Amino acid sequence: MAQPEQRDEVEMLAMMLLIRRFEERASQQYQAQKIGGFCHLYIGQEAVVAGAVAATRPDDYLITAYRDHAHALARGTSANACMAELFGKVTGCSRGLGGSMHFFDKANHMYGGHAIVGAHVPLAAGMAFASKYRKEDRVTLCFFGDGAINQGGFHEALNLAGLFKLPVIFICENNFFAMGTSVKRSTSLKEIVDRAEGYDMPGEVVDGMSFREVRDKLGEIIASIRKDPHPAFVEARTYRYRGHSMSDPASYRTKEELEKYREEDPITRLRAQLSREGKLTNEQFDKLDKSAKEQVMASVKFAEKSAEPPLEDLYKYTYVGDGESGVAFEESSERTTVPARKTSARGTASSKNNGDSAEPVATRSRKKA
Amino acid sequence: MAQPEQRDEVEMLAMMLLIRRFEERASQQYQAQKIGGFCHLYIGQEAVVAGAVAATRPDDYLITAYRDHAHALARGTSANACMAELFGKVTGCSRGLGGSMHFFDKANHMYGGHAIVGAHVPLAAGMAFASKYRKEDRVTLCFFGDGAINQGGFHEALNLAGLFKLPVIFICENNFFAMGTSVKRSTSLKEIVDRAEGYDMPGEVVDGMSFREVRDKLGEIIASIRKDPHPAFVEARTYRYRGHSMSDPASYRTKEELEKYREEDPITRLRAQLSREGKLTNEQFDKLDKSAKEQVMASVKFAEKSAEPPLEDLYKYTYVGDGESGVAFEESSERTTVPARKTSARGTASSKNNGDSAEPVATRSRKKA
Amino acid sequence: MREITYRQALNEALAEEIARDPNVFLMGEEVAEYNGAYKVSQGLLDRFGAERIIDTPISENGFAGLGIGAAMVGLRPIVEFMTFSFSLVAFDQIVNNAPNMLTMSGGQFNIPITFRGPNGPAHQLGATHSHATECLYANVPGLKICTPATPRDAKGLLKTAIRDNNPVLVLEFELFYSQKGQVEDEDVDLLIPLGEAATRREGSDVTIISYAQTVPMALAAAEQLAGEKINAEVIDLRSIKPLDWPAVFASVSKTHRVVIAEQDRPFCGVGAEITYRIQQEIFDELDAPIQRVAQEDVPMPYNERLEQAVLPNTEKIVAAVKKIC
Amino acid sequence: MREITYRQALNEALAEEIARDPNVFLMGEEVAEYNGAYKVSQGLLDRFGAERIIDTPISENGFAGLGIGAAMVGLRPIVEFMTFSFSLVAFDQIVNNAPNMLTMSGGQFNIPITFRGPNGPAHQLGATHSHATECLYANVPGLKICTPATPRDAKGLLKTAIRDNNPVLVLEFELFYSQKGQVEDEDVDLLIPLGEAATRREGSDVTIISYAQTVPMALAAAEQLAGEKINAEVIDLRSIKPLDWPAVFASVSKTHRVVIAEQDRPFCGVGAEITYRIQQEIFDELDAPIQRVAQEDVPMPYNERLEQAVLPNTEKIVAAVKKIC
Ligand SMILES: Cc1ncc(C[n+]2csc(CCOP(=O)(O)OP(=O)(O)O)c2C)c(N)n1
Ligand SMILES: Cc1ncc(C[n+]2csc(CCOP(=O)(O)OP(=O)(O)O)c2C)c(N)n1
Ligand SMILES: [Mg+2]
Ligand SMILES: [Mg+2]
Repeated sequence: MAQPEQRDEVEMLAMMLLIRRFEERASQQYQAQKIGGFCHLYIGQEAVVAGAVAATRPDDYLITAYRDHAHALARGTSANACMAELFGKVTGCSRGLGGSMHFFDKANHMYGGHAIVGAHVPLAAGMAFASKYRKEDRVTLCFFGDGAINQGGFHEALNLAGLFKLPVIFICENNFFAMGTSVKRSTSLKEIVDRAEGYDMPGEVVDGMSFREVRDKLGEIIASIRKDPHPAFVEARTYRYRGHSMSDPASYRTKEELEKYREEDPITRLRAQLSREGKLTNEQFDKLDKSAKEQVMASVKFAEKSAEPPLEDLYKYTYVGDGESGVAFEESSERTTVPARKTSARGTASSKNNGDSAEPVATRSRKKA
Repeated sequence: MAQPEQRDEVEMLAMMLLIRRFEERASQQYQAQKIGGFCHLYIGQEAVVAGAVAATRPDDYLITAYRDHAHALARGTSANACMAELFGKVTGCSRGLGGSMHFFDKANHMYGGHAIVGAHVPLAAGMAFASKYRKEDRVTLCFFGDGAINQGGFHEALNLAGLFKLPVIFICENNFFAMGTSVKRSTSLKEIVDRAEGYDMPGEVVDGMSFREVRDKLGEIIASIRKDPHPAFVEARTYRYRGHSMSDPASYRTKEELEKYREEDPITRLRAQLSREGKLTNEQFDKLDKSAKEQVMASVKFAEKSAEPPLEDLYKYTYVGDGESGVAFEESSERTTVPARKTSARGTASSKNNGDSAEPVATRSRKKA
Repeated sequence: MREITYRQALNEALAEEIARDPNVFLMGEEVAEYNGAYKVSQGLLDRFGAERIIDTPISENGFAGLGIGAAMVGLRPIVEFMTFSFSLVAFDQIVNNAPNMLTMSGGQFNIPITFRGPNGPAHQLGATHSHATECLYANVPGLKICTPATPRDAKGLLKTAIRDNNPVLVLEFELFYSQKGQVEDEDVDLLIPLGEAATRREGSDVTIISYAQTVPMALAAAEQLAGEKINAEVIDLRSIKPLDWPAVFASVSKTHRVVIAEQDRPFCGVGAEITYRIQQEIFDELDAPIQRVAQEDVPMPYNERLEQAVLPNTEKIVAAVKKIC
Repeated sequence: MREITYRQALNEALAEEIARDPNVFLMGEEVAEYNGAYKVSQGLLDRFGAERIIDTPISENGFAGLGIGAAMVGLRPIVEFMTFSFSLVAFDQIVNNAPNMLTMSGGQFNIPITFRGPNGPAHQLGATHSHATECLYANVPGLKICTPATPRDAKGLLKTAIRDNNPVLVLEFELFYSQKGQVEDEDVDLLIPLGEAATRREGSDVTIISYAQTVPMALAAAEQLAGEKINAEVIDLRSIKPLDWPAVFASVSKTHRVVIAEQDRPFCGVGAEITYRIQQEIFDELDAPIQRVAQEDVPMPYNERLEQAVLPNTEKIVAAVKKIC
């Protein structure tokens, strides 16, 4: 597989910065009680989703658990739409009905935001099943935590994926804790990646603090899957700097452990690599960071100004009517710009079946009716 | 571990004959519409349960799926109580309320007969948990089919057993089919036994058509577990001669395949071994077989003569009252004799904590109240 | 019109919809090579091939979820549960993922999936295999539920369910599979709307509300009552959600007396809901308390006589009617 | 008596029963080292050790089943669900194994297990995390269900549940955990029987039937109505199964008007069941249709205003009362 171009890396660094700044601001807004419910931050894990998204086409399917802000942002959902969702506003990516744990963005192929641990893993198998059924070369990326692998649904989905040779990558974001339970207290496995063996799929460990390693390893796997559909398993070792959710002081971990990981900070690391290679000056970095901060600040304003969903929305989304189907969220015109993720034509992307052209026949024809 | 004495082997051969004759008669009675619901026969698999039971103490816990007649018989439930259960009579081992798929016999430590595929595997973990909690050296035997390993509950239970080091043996009776689905169409594993690895427990394949191999391998595992509690996984390769249930013509298999397995018939094999070793004459064998047939014939008469459960029983078993707990089935005085399974003092059975002396404190004191 | 079995009617519905729309496929345990545990999918593998008629391992939670995921990206899966008693291991998928997705995504993801298979007590299958799940699923907003009682409804409701853009449960009944009834010829595209009840017998003295298993019982009860000069109207709900309230209210406003014959368990069952709605909407039309005939509130016993005592039947319906007429 | 929180009351109940009976143990996600996701089990690990306060992986189906298996052989597990929304992945264990075992075994195996944890919508947790499960479980024969609304009931009902020889669900409420109330001193062995409702306020004009979340709403509604010369009686059911029918019938026979304030979803919910039973048993006592105030029948939205619109509240109860008074 061709190496992604340099521009992509700077863009992805910008993306990681946007995620970091977004989460910091979300934390602050949560404390200011502008955000309700549960709120799980991704700070520290940015290289995983950024690396993965850098290795995929925009039309590949992506699905994740409840720690999902970053996955939406990385997919191209605007900070505005994300922050507005946290605020429960109608301009949010789930129209204010989903909340922090249930981000969706159909147009950007972000299939949620799922809050029952493990329960979205079968959904990912289904999305991959659909690609194979339609003979598309899309890949499905399914993210989940180290705590999810002990759920029955995970096992069933991996067995089905192995058996049916589905084009799906199961990406375990191993941050070593499920709430306060460390991996060694939750699984009888020696290493999480060993789970792959039992399902007839290749397994890889990647350093989830390294953008480049995640991107490159996933790039290889994706190339292989596009050629000949099969599932794969990736254990990305990473760390969340914050507590499990906003209400968790994380007293089950030591300061030293956290400090150790902070030294490997994914943003600092990629920045250093790019500087060393002469691809990024300090000035340029500061500009990126400033832009990220501005976008996030603007997103708070946007969210504040946005309207609540109207009361009629209560009944609007329980059922779709005859001849209707789900309608993709369309962002308001006030959308601020996210660093545009350019997708190169690299990989084995077939021109016939990528992008939205593969929308299901029935749904389309029904829309017209 | 000491080799079981010769007498045991003849007894266990008698037991296997009893199972075989019982199932043949059950089949006939089902066709005569004396038996309702579903009915799954064990013919061909006798060496698995017989070998396992020969290696265990009577107070070890045993639990299985819906193909359970043999497991009850092997545990010492009388043919009368088993046949009466199939007839739905009050003298049945579940008082006529359970039926073919739900045989229970508390006094003989037979914990069911469970008909939701995979759902009893967590129960087995719980029984083993209780032994360990009470510091008993009991082992739990959990039988299930090759089809059950793809259920989420199976995965969760094995992970818990591995993590908590529970004294339980998961015995997969691999008869190569789950209804009409062959193993290679149901699991992504190359070999079922490989599943063990992912749960930090030893795995063994045994020839499920060989009584001695099953007994000896299980004997070793049990000795190891009694010394230091841990789970284990056994794949017993066997074959069911009949269809999945009485309504299945089993047209998904070839006559040749069936004939191949019939040549390894577990009863014929053990008989031949014993004859060869001068431990069993043809005459003795015929006597055993005659006795088995007579017991089974008598059990049909017993079941026919027995009363239906009274209508009041409908409401009797939805809840137990305050101060009550479940009451073990007591067989009618008309019980015919099953070859008494003598348990030698072999193994590491501690005299302090075996047998019924370990009944829970609370339940006992409450019974008195 | 011609006479075919309920099984054949379902089989035709599956075949027609799979033929009509390339996004429709059938998945479940033993649906393909075995031709269905109850032979509902007989011949479909031969006709449509292994890409569209798909055998699964015993992993209800997994393949129900797989179906929902496939539906998120535009396929229209039909997922067979060998019986709905086994759907309980997939409960979270059916209750959390399928019906919530549309709301949670702010309207972006509808889930056009059909879950089908036999539901409710059949004959001596015991406590684990006899669950009537309609009231459990009816509690969940976002699901639709229908319960065909005739071959014609089996075909027409299943076809409609498959074309519906929401998750629909088609709850069949095992002991109906071999029963025959009149169904339109094969060239008719038979679609019966969800949410329309059918009046199976007109009457003036009492309304017997029934569905699925209890429809023939209600009709037999009405015949018996006719001999005693009680003229019963029999309604077959056909759909539990949406439920045809106008039809129910119209009948009750005529008869002023109601017996509900339901096949599920009573506590928080379908009969309870219908009672609430009737008394709430047309309180003054009621001349007597609504009676329900449901299962006894006990786990299902295996013994045949006891099982019969648990189940609703014609005699119990007759007795309930006589209590108020 | 002294004032303690609902959380503290639950904590004391757990501690007392674990101390009292060596067969009792507590198991669940984060119950031990983390001291409970909602701190209900605070301090128990320190006091009783890791053999009796047991952290599990995220495997609800597995550890619910493990608990049931342990109960089959005489232990008395307390299984915590972090919330009952997560019990849906363990639904089959709770519905098939726990309550059926006694019948299926012909009376040999009772299952003395307690499932507990917060139930129902809390605050802006969205559709997956807001399930009110009481009506789903109440449909299942063999289960018992209680819903403490005060610290005193939390302690007394939980202790009784743990000693019960049947499977009992103790459905708590997250937003009550920090609320305070009067509870007997620690040396009192406080046992409140399952199946006994409490009259929280006497009245003569209308009976408001409430439980769990809706009890304070019902009381506030009664206060408000008192200002308008409507004297409401407020019943707190405390147990959903067994339900205290005599208390309900006695109150309704006095007031002749009923509003049911329930926190679950309406269709086949608890209110539907209560309505059926009231009209069936004391039809002539009813002077007006029974009104229910339940959730709107939609998946729970995240937005706070919309969530409030879905939930029952004091104003809705007042409005329902005024409709019939
Ligand atoms: C079925 C279920 N059980 C429990 C929870 C509560 N819960 C939410 S997140 C979480 C920990 C998950 O940890 P992990 O999978 O490692 O993901 P991480 O939070 O580390 O990203 C738990 C227990 C839930 N949401 N769903
Ligand atoms: C959850 C669930 N799904 C489906 C079934 C229907 N069913 C009963 S037995 C069976 C096959 C099981 O095969 P296996 O585990 O290999 O056991 P065997 O019959 O070979 O002994 C199936 C699909 C069930 N009882 N429970
Ligand atoms: Mg984690
Ligand atoms: Mg098998």
